[in-house]
Amino acid sequence: MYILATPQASNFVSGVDRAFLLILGICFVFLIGLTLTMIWFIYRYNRKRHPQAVQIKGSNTLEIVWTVIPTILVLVMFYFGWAGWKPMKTAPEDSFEIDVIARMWNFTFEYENGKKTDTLFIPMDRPVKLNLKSLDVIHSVYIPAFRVKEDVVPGNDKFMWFIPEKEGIYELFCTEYCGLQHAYMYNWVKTMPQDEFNKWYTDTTVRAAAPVDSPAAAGKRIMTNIGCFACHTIDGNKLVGPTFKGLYGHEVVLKVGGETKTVVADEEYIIKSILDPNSEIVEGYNKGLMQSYQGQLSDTEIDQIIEYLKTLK
Amino acid sequence: MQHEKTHIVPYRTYLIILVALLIFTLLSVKITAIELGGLTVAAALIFASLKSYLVLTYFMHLKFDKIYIRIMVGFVFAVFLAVIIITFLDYYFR
Amino acid sequence: MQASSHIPHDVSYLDYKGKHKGLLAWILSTDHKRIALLYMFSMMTLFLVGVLLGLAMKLELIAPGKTIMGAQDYNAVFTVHGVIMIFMIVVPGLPAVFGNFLLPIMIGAKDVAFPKLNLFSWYVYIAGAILVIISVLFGDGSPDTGWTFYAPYSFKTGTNMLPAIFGAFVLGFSSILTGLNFIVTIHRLRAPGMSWTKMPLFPWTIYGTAWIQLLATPVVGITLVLVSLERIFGIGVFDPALGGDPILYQHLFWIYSHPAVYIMILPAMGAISEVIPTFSQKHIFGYKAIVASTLAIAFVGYFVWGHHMFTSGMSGTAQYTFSILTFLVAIPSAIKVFNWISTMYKGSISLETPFYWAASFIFVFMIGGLSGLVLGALATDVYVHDTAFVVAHFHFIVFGGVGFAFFAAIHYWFPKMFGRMYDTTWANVGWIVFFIGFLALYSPMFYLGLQGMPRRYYDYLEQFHAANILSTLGSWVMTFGLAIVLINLFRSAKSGPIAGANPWNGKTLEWTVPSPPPVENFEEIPVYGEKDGPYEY
Amino acid sequence: MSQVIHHDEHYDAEGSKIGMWLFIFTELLLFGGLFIIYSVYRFSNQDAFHLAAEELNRTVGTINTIILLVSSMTIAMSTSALQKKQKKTTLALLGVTLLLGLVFLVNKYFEWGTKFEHGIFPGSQYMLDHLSQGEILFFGLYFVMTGLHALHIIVGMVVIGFAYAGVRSGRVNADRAALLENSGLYWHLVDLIWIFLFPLFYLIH
Ligand code: HEA
Ligand code: HEA
Ligand code: HEC
Ligand code: CUA
Ligand SMILES: [Cu+2]
Repeated sequence: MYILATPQASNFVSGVDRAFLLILGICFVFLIGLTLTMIWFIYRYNRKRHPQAVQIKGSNTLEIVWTVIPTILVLVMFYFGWAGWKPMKTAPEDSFEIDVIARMWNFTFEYENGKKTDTLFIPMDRPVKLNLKSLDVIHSVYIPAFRVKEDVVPGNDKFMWFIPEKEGIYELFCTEYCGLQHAYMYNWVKTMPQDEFNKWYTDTTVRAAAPVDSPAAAGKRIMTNIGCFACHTIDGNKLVGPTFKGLYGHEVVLKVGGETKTVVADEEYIIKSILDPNSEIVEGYNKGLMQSYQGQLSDTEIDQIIEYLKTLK
Repeated sequence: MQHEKTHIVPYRTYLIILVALLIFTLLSVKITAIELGGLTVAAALIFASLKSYLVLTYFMHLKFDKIYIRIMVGFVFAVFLAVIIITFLDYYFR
Repeated sequence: MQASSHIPHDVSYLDYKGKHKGLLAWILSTDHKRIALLYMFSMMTLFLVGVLLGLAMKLELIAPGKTIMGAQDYNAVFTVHGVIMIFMIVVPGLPAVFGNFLLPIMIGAKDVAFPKLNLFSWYVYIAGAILVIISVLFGDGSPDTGWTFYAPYSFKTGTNMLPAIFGAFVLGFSSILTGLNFIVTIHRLRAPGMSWTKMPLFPWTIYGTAWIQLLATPVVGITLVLVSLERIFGIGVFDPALGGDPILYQHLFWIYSHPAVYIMILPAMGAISEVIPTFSQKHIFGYKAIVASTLAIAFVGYFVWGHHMFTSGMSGTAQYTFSILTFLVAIPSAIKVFNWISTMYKGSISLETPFYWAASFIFVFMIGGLSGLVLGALATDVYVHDTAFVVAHFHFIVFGGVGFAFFAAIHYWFPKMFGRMYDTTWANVGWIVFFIGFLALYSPMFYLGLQGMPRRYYDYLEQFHAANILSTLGSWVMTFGLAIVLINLFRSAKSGPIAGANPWNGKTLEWTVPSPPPVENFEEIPVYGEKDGPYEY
Repeated sequence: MSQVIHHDEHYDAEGSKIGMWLFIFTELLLFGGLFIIYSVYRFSNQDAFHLAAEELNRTVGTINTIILLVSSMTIAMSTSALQKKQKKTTLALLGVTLLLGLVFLVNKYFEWGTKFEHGIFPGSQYMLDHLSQGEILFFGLYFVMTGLHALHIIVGMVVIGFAYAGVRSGRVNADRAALLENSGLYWHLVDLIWIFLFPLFYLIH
């Protein structure tokens, strides 16, 4: 049944869609039935046709009937809702595990062999388990085609799982409001047949792709991929964080534990800003928004970023 | 209805209640000083409930008030208790 | 208790000249009817702001990409829209306006139990509103957390949150005081002979609502205080970095905010329960069942908050307990709907404007409520949680429910409040335009939600475009309808034809006093006999 | 004829008593929210809470409990005294209550003071560096809950102050005792909350 206009691509689809069908079905019956009854009464007992009302104060039988029947119906609805949801709670032991790192405002997917991507590549027809970690605020992973959704809560590691059943490319949204770029926090899920997936998974050349002519250009690419521009601009505008325009080599006013101090933004400072952003806060900005990129960026990558920042005069 | 007879509680009653409250307080201090494990919390809370019962009924005059005020108080405590229990359905089973 | 007074009984509350003149005569008056109008006009003003923000959002969403504002502004707009609409309009809405105006009259009292406290609540309300406005206009940007203020974002964002949070706290305080006042009024000031089972249904719903206001609001109050302390000192209660649990914040927030949705809807249901018998000229069907369902909603509604958190990572036990409780709380609403429709059976229905609003209320309320069932079931909620489907659900039920009931009520009691009649033709035209616009505006959101469009999205993918266009067009039609309705009411309040004391042949007590009512409502406090009752036609 | 408004100040003792009770309910739930938080965190940080509670001084806590209990009795007695038309005794009892409230606050002041000296206060660097997360939570709650309670003591004292003035001027008398009774109710509420705060913070090691 095509109740939902989204593709049906996981093992949960049948349970969820059955619940939808049943609940929506009952709802429509009641909605249409009651509305028609009401319209009929309004027509039939209009003052013109029925000038004298008949006083009826109530009926215990009816009250019982229309308490009991809806109660039974809602219990049925509850059951189907429960039945469709129950399997989502326990992932099979042999699941293929992937870490999902959510931060403002992107997801990174980390595979056991160290691969990192911003699109979720998954093999078909085997259980996939996503371990959800958030570095800052609450996010939520939502893949409509799989009928799954789970919040990513900082300090509270959770998971979600599913068996992809159809090849294709699907959306993955962040559905928990998480600030400025919440609406842009979506990625793609690509399901592939097992052998194709294996090929992709074992291919380590992908990450070193695209030959880059200068370190600065490499820096820019890295920053785009890892999502720095969600918070920083290069055109002088203030977003969540300070702009990078003219940052390098200029003075910055910092707040450290209630005191202000002025430093020059040199390489050391920028490295510190990236790896330990919350120890010193730029005046006028908030603590806790930018998270450390320790372990996510290699030293060469940081050097390349600095080279790029130097070009932003 | 203006001049319903108001019940005047004798000073003695209040004194007795105070003594009872003090005894409970000291008891709860003593009993929690012993190592009872999980029971410590229970013991402390039981004494606190006893004390609050005394304060409510005597100091706050519930004993002499109309029944519906007592029902309301009971109702509020029950609602609060239910809320705690339901919250713990989450934390206890996590 | 009802000592004779020195106020003449032929002067209406509108014309009465007391110690003060002009505006002062209003903002210093402790007359419940004047306070009701104070609330009404302050709410209207705020409401128009909220509507404009709503329209701005819809305009932004007419096409993907940037249309009229940036993402930061959009986030601020839906936050302020939500805060205004929830905390300033629909939570206090019907109780503060119609509860204040009519509760004392309907139970045969001269005023509420604590008139000064009543006026004070209004000032508190205004103070809260001003605080929120301050947070919007000053500081480093308007609040951008959504009306739910979820931790930890709400203490990480750099925007001006403190006044907004404090404003919501103050508004809650006003709500508590109003509730307290109403409960005491109902307990102490019912006319002699008016036993609990002879009290009209609107006061009954006010009673249920007042209890929720009293018992739920403090919880959100303390939660908001904690968020502020978190922002100022970093005490750690909700901060995962310090060991706090952000999900606990959600528990506490919804412990209030779910019952709050019943604060909104109960008085609306009460108003509908008055309108339908009057225009059917028939005794309400199942009086006792309706009363019982009111109390059941108020009571059970306290224990279902977790259905807003099905994907937050609660334990499975909590999830299905909340799901089942959610379904149980739907039953009393169903009972009400059945009784309303049965009241029409063999009635003698006159199709006046309030009845149109009431009938369309039942329709949109059913849609909103039935979509609530989709949200209450686990499997389906996991899919539609935080999508446009939820937005559609609550606009249908909050705004469809409360808004339609508000308009039913204002047309119904308009002659009583202002002593004049509105223009029926324009009122009906306004209704139909509004109704059509409403359906066009919010129905597409159900579809969008089923397609998987998340809420609070400033921008969206191309596949969501068509439905969004329809929705935006709907918002224009509806606003047009709203304008007709409001302008008609304003004009009629000034210059409509004079209305009699009882234009609809209603049987509740407010129709026994002149329109507009005199300052102290009753010359002589009415006495209910054995045979008297609110719906004896 | 002058239309001077004259809302005949109808006096309804029972009405204002219900009003006061309803207000007490909201206060109970206000603290109720905090008790929920406390119990959840206690549940998930058992050991840290035990450890942190060692920091608190039982003796001071016990003394403060006794002070509040006694003051609760004196204000309860003052109502009886008023009904017996013993104005002097009433005033004396109220005076004692106020005094005890003050002593409570002074104790609290010194108690908090020593914590601050040890570097324990909300948001302190010391706590971040030396205490575990559970302990930080404990002290966060400790300051919020006892702080809010102290605030209620202050409000209660102001209300009692009004009652005192009323009794003195005779506006509050045996026939119109509502103000006194209500301030008493409020004071007992403050006591009631302390009855639970005390074991939860000081006793459960
Ligand atoms: C006036 C306000 C109001 C009311 C009355 C309701 C009523 C109900 N609500 Fe709604 N709700 C909101 C306002 C309201 N809601 C708001 C504002 C939100 C979003 C908050 C946010 O996240 O920002 C929300 C969100 C919300 C959610 C969370 C969704 C999510 O975020 O994932 C859920 C889940 O269970 C829910 C369920 C229900 C149910 C079951 C009812 C029931 O009470 C409905 C009962 C009514 C009926 C059932 C219809 C009438 C009966 C019949 C026609 C007879 C036939 C009936 C049967 C067979 C049972 N609501
Ligand atoms: C009462 C509640 C109420 C009302 C009336 C409205 C009115 C409107 N709302 Fe909304 N809305 C909310 C409550 C309400 N809203 C809430 C709580 C949210 C969630 C915020 C969040 O995510 O944090 C939201 C979010 C929300 C969104 C989703 C944002 C997103 O997720 O991206 C959108 C999108 O278009 C929207 C649109 C509109 C429009 C176009 C109108 C209006 O233009 C419609 C115009 C209104 C009328 C024509 C008249 C209605 C009359 C009455 C209610 C009675 C008046 C009473 C008195 C004057 C006393 N609203
Ligand atoms: C979630 C938003 C966010 C993201 C993503 C983010 N930052 Fe930041 N950044 C901030 C904020 C806020 C500040 C200012 C507060 C501070 O100093 O920590 C900041 C400060 C900085 C500074 C110091 C700037 C100055 O003017 O002194 C540098 C350098 C920096 N960030 C680099 C980066 C790099 C490189 C990345 C990506 C790898 C990045 N940021 C990603 C929010 C972010
Ligand atoms: Cu991340 Cu929304
Ligand atoms: Cu809810």
